[in-house]
Amino acid sequence: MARRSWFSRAAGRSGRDARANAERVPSDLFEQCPNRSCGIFLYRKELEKDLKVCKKCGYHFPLTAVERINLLLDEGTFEAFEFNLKTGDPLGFPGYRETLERYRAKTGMQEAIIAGRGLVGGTNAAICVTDFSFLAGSMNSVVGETIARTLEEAAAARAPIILVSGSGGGARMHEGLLSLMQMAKTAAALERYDRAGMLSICILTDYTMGGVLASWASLGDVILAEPGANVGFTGGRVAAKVQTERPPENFRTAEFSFEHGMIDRVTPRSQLKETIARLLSISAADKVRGMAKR
Amino acid sequence: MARRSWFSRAAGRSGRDARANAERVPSDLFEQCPNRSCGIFLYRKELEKDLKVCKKCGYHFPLTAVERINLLLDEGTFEAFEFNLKTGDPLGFPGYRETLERYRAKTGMQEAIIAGRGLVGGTNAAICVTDFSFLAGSMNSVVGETIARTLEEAAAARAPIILVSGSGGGARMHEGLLSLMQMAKTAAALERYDRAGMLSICILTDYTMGGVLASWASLGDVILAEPGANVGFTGGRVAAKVQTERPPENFRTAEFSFEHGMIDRVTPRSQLKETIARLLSISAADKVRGMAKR
Amino acid sequence: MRTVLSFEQPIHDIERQIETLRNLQAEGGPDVSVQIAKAEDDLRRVQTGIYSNLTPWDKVQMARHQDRPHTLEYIAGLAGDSFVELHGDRRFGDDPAIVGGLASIFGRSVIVFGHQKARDLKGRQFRNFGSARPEGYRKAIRLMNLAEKLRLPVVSLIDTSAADCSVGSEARGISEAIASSMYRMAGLTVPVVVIVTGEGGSGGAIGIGVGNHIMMLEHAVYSVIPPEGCAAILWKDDSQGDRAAVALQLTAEDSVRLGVVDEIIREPLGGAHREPAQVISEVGRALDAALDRLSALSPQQLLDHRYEKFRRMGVYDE
Amino acid sequence: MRTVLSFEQPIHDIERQIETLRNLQAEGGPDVSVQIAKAEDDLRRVQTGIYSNLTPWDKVQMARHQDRPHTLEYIAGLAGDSFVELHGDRRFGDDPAIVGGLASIFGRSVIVFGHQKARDLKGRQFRNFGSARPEGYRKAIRLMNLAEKLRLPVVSLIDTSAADCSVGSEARGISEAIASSMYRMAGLTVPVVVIVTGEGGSGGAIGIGVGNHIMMLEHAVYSVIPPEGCAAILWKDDSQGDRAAVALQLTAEDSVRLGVVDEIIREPLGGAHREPAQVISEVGRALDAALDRLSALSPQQLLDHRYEKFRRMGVYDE
Ligand SMILES: [Zn+2]
Ligand SMILES: [Zn+2]
Repeated sequence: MARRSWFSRAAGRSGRDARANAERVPSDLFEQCPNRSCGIFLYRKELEKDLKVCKKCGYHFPLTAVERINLLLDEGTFEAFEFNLKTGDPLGFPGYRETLERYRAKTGMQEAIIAGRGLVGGTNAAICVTDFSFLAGSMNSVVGETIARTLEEAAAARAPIILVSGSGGGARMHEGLLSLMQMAKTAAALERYDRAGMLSICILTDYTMGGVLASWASLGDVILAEPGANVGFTGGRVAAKVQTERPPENFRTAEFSFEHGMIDRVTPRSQLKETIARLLSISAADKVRGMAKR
Repeated sequence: MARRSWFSRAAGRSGRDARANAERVPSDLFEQCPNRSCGIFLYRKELEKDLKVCKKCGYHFPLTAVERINLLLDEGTFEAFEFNLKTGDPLGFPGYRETLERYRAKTGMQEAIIAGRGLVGGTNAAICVTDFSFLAGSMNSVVGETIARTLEEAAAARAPIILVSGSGGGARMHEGLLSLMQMAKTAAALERYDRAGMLSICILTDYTMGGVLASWASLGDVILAEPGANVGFTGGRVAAKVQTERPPENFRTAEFSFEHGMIDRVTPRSQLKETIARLLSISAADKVRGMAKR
Repeated sequence: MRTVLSFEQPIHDIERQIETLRNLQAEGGPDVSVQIAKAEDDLRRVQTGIYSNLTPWDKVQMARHQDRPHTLEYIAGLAGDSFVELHGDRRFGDDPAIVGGLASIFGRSVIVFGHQKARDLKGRQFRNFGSARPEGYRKAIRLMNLAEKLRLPVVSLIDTSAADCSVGSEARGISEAIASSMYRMAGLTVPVVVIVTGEGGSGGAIGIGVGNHIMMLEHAVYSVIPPEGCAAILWKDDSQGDRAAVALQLTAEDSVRLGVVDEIIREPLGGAHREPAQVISEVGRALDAALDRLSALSPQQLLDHRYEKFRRMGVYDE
Repeated sequence: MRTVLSFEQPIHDIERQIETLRNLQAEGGPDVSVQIAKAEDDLRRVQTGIYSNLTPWDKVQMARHQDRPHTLEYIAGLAGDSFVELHGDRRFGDDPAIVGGLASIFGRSVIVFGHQKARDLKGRQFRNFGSARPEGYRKAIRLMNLAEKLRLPVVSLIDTSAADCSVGSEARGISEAIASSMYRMAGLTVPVVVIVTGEGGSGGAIGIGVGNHIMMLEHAVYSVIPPEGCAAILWKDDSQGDRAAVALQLTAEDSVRLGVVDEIIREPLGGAHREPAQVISEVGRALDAALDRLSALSPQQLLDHRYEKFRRMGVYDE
């Protein structure tokens, strides 16, 4: 795959600044690495060629859902599932409509998720990607429903599924109990999907927290995470109140999760597609030589 | 159940002295508690009335398999399964035949296990008991085969099963690889038994170690253990060589296993039968009110 | 001494007044029986007024009331001596914040589990304030597997402010444990009844909340986030829990309207903590009726019924 | 420098002699080609003599030889770049003493796992000398579940002196983990091939040893107890491992005779560590043939075949 132009379709949006503390130098040409102990200015074109990974420290800049799909899928093969689900405001929650409008304007997305199908290294797969830049990628009714429907589509097509989480927001507060129930809905949908016998792969990107980590993002057959991604049940603020043990340096990161056996691999962005392609290829290979079918 | 005479059928054999360090005062009337920090002399008749539990410190004296069956089963209901399996010497192992003869003479048993069926609080159940006093209750071909057959009998009769371990010897060295394979055989037999949907209960008594703990004794739906029972993968001697962490006070005991979530309850001998009876009664109850049958 | 919530103060005042009058009478004072009768009328009127007009925030207080019956009290009340508690996740430890085991309720064998809170300080620490660790959910999964094997219905009692988020719980995978527990629960082919008895606190609650029939006590709450946390996010002020409680729609009525809860179990006047025996018996009746209904379904129907139920949850336009 | 076992000394001596002669010739000395040819004949004769008459204790040394190919080398040799290693038990940690993942071997997709030893000190410590902790067996169980879900055959490579028995492994249930791993393996409805490549050490080995077809390398050993431990019990002298090795009947031939092992994979002259590529390719051929045969069986037949196989193991009179 020619990597030079892979980002061209998604240019213009620089994504969120996940760890920003350093001052940003506004520039069309340069972007500063937000890693505190780095802070290097990166030539934007080069950064995009490097898949938005800092060439000095390896910091993985956030990707939008579209960028993520371009990263993972074979060029030109993505076909979005148009479920046409429109976000409601079932609780009449204070400021929810305005918040949605703001994020829609900012991101150009209608919701925090994109779903569809395409090829990965030549193997057909379904894919869902949640996008941190839309309301922290939080899971509401539409996000949960989209995942459930995509799982049902994938099961019917006997296709493997890739679930990419950029869901730092967990279950979305603004839809109250209905967001919480999406945890159960997506877990149940995965349980049903698994009966079809196809591979599920979860990719945890920065951030993946709360109700999303505690549902579909932890239930893949294989779980990969990008280096340095924040991955945890609760965010720092909430937890600070209740901590008695001193947390380790890498607490609630991909590396911490790996050390504790929760994820299969911490995979740099440059190797992500290839790793997934190998997994899909093995799991989708003609199994007749190996197996009697049920 | 009248407890006064429950031991009369099994009198005469005082069992092994598991922790003996103190001198024994030979006496027909008294037995000394082998618990180092106790050492009280107990009036034998009273000790038997107390189910062979030291009235001062609670030390659980070992029971033979026959005593165990008398403890757990409703009086007069035990019916032994006569599989008539005769121990072989497939390896021509040094001293094995002599060792077997010695234990047969000492215990009056042919092998380290008794199997059969009976009622527990009125509920029908299959039961296997391994006896520490016969070659440390170690598992050989006959022990493994007896457990597998009993599980098959129980599955066919749709009866729950009680597996009592007094297997301090783990897999019996004298039958080499064949003893090791009994671990797999009994695990496989339990796997198959579980498909019948009946309750399995394991009772861990002093000692339960090695290949027995690492197979059927850890696979019951419910696992109970007697207080103070030594329960562990390896014995002290082997482990001493490799330990780097300092083991806790109660290392490799029933209480240690409980603390670490490996067993359901540490149950004093006096409550064992009642606990099992309740479990069997619930699991065997007419479930038609609660459930559609498959 | 009983804990008195702020909105209960008028009731508490009248109760003390009645007590004073009774003591007066008992000590041979003047006949105040008329006054007592009047005060008792007042009490009923004030109670009815207060409890039929509780704000969502009042309900949060009620749901958290430490005198409410807790899971083991429900089990003791419904199963009596038949209950055998099982312990341990067979992996790492036993979590006292989730209890469970085999029980016979109204002659029906069940697997029952739920969050466990306590009242005294020592007990609350032991129970980790009802906040379950990974081992708790893994013990629940063990019990679900046992229910599936024995073909026994599952009863899950929810009462937790949140799952434990300590360093240890993160390290041992609290997220994985909650996710796997929901996953397992979704795949059961036996009837599953869920009852929110007190606090239905976010992921910690739904972790054992995937049932065919979901009931909620009248003054219980069920929420995606604690109101204080919600207020902290919305208004940078965690003292505005009362406003957030309104916004979150976390009461039993709200939960029914949102299509999440099927049935509300009424509490005695003044709440479950006033008449524990009565509310336990109400719970038993509702549970028995629910299991009666579900027992008509086949294993596949139970699986599909539960799946469709959760599959429908959520609001969106198409 | 290569490790030289005591019984290999005569071979080593001749090899050094040949090397000396060759160096002499290379430096322009007298023509010693006849002497070299003779020495090479000697070498073959001595090798054949030694390796066809290894004592059980020699085989124990061979099986433990640190230059033998280890699990990841077998996988790399057979699966090449297709192998994706998976990590973690999703409960507590990742155990480097058991490795595994998805792989394609001769175009066939499989789940493969096995004990992992290492050669250098750091690597050996990292791999805990191939002694698996509970997390290793639980990772294997995860992989078995994945094999069952994806309908892929399972390949298990055994090479461990024993399971880990540290305080931590006892605390986290090494016994439970081994038992559950055998239990899960027994219940698989996909083909399972087990290969003892080096040390088949008691519970640590059988924990991942429940297969439809069980193969063993020519110089591997499979035993209920380490010979030294056996000697310590029998004769209170752990230096008599050689005697105990005879008594335990732990060679590949013994294991076949006892009805435990189905097939012996021959090693190159001098052992697997002399020609790793050759032995890996032999293992591949035997594995492929075994999976070809097993692929004819239905899921239920595979389950029954494995059950009957282990059900028959054991010797007794009736
Ligand atoms: Zn950088
Ligand atoms: Zn004593």
